[in-house]
Amino acid sequence: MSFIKSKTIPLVITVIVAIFMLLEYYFPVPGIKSTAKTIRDWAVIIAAFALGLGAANLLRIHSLNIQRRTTGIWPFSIWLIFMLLLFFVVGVTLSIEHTAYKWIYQNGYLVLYASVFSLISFYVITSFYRAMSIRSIETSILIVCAIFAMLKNTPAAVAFWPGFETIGTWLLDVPNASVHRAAILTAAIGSIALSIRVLMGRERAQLAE
Amino acid sequence: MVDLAQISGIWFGAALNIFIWSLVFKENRFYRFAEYTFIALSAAHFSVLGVKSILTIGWIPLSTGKISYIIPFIFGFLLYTRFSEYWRWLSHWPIAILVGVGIGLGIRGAIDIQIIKQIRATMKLAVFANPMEAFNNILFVIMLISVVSYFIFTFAQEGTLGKGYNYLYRLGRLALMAGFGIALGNTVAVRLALFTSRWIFLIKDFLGIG
Amino acid sequence: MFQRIAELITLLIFGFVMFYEFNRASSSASMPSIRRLPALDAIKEGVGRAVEMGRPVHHSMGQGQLTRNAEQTLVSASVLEYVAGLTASLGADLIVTVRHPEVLPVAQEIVRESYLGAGKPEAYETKMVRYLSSTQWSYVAGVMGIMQREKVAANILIGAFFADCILFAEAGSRVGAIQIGGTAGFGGNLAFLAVCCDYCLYGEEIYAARAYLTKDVFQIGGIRAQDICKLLMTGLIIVGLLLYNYSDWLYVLLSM
Amino acid sequence: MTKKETTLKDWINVTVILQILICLAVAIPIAVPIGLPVPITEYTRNVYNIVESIEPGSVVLFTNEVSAGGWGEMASPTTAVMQHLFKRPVKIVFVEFFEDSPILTEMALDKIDKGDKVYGVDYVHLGFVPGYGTAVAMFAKSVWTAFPVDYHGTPLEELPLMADIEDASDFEIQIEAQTVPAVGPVDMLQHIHSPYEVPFVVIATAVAAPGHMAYVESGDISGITIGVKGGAEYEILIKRLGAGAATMDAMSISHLLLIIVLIVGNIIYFTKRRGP
Repeated sequence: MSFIKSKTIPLVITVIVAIFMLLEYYFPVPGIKSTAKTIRDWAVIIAAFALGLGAANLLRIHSLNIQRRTTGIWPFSIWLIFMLLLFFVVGVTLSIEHTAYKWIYQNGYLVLYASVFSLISFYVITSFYRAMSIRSIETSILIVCAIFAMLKNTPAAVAFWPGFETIGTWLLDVPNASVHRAAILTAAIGSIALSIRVLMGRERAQLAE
Repeated sequence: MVDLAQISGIWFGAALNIFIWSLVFKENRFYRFAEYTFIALSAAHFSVLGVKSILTIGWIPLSTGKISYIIPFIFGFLLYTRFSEYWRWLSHWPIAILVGVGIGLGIRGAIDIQIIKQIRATMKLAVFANPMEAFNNILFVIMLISVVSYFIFTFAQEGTLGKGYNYLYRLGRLALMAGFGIALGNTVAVRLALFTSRWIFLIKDFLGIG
Repeated sequence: MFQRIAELITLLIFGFVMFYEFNRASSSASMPSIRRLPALDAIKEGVGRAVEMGRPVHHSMGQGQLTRNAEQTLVSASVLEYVAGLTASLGADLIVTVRHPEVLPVAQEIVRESYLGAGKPEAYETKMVRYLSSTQWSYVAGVMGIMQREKVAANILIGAFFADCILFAEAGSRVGAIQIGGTAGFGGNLAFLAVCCDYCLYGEEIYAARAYLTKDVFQIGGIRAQDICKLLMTGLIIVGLLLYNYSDWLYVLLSM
Repeated sequence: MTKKETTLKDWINVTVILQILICLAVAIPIAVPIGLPVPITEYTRNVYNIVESIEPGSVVLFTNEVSAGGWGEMASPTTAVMQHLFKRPVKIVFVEFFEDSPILTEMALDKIDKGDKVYGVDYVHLGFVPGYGTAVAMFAKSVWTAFPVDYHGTPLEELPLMADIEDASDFEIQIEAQTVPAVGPVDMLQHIHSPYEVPFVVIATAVAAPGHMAYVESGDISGITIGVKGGAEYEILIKRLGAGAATMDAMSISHLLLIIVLIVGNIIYFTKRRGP
């Protein structure tokens, strides 16, 4: 029993599944390909089942809030649970093509999505004002490069002096492309190395070890 | 003709938009309302999509005779064993499948595009072309190597070799900062573009100016 | 087909180097030390400060899934093990926020086991690990709300982050939290993280986190293997560059 | 609960002033357009030339992975490139690999002038297939497996355009608009461009563009338009002004504001440090 319960079996499963993904790519034989595709479909289904865990966690935390009457939050928790259940029931029973679902999707979800995303602009300007914590020649390079990159994106500035465009494009094509390529290369090596460590059973964070 | 659904939608949307933006002054009840609405809507939306994909990818093949599709259903339910103290070890198994797929696909994707193609492209830079291009290409290679050396962790930094490495490391840091600056400057444009589109919504659609 | 073979050979070389270094790590007594990563040292300071101020520590699992950006999510999980161990032993409150539901059981398990391991199972609470819906921006909205309401003292953002990182980092600095960031994705997002955070891990540095935090010989062997691969690559680039510019036949071969 | 007294001084500080300034810098030019000049960059012109030189009669694959939140920036370039395609004698297949995107494609299709192009014969909208990168690979291998029906539920057998299309090699060129991290150019390069040798053009956001430059430089990405500015330029090239051109004033002024803030912020920092 202790063997079945141990963390060896999950590791073996991980390795087998990963090897199938790799075999499919390097040795695309029909049998392997169809097996790998089936496994990927399974993964999508399992991930979909996990959504239930998420919803359960939300409901649990917010019903705790309501039970304990957490100051300033519990009425909102009621609202959250209400909206969650309402939107879910509408979506499942009436389908997501229904007008009611679409109305709340477009005027609620999409608007909130864009509003939160656009909050960034407020923070960009304050972070620019406070600028950097590392104060040195490095920061100066960063600031100068940022200014030239921004000037390139300012249509009026480029119309004023086309040289801003040339400098900005050169920065993008040479130093930027170079640094990015180096970063892509090293990060890829890091991620492959980490993946190999997982497959060797040396990195088992997913099993809480 | 005034379309009630559309008008009410714009008012609802504008209110939520302003509630969210009120966070920049202070966390407040209106923000909290919008935040909780958003979490509820998005969790519900994804749950609906999840139910749909379980039906289309899982249930339909299963009901048409692909018995093997019973397996993901079993593994899916195993996720829920974590609520039982005795059976919770079983919940590691479905996670193991997901991690296996993620790791496998990750390795696969990284090598060609992120490593081989990038190395090949760097090798193909002309170093003896016309002076301007040669300068650019040599600068490109030097910056690339210095940034790579910044990411070397375990080699001793002593002796002549270590001294050389230290110079490269420092150059790499500077190059990295230049890269950050350029990326930062370029990022600003997209953030502002999004912000601008919200203002177009507020000014043109909601207030009707312009 | 030729291309796939080249990829496979690259992968096998990597695998071989890793394997060799692991073996060497288990046999030799002295392993090289890792260059200092101040961001990871700062975690302890952050948790300590949270204890002093009686305010919670926030750890984000990032925007990565288990099937996509899996490596970065696992890095975040490794760091969480360390953070949860610290909060358990030092007695700080911990808030872990999760975007993707399949990451939720992983995070819960890690926190639970860490509190068990520290001998304080009673300190573990359900509401420590919170799922905040699957959309990128609703997750952000939720995290910002939590940070400001609960006045977090330390904010640990290591994992897969995208455009959202500036919002996390700025919301954190509003409440005066120590911010420790890091993500492997490069570009403007990492740049903002670097600017807004007190400490930041750039790009590949995050993959060294586990080795650095655990000081485990095998892990350090793994990092060493990574370094060797990078040196091999640099060598390859230089040799290729010279040959390409000097010799005609390689020019033809590479232009194919 | 004790209520804390909030005075005017608590509210008005540098942060708030800056945030009001950025709002004004954007809002005023939108309400009152100024008409600052917009020069055209090489990247945008290059994409224009690529679209202009597609062989008449060939099929273009247009993939859209823009999220709802990203549409603000991407509406202008995406619509402009689509409009250009509709002006040319080519056939177009629209596909999405991200769940938000099909609605956005439809919104863009509603806005543009389709000329005499007929649905099903000259263009087709296949819709969304879940699975991100995996779905891209499946689509590239067999279009018909990935999509038994199109976005509107019509079986592919009933669409004459789809009769000639089997896998990704049947497309002359791929154009992709993308904002989401989940799926994007890397997947396309890996599953479509590299195995099937389909030329690849990207409509990128300004934030993603620097990351793509390494691929542009290595030739894997043949053309790229960058952000809303690229969109405004493209609108000028195809002589059909739209959302992009309208935001350019706001972009100019807010960028200049940010540059000033960055400089002033640093000067203040240095003088403070020098001071007592």
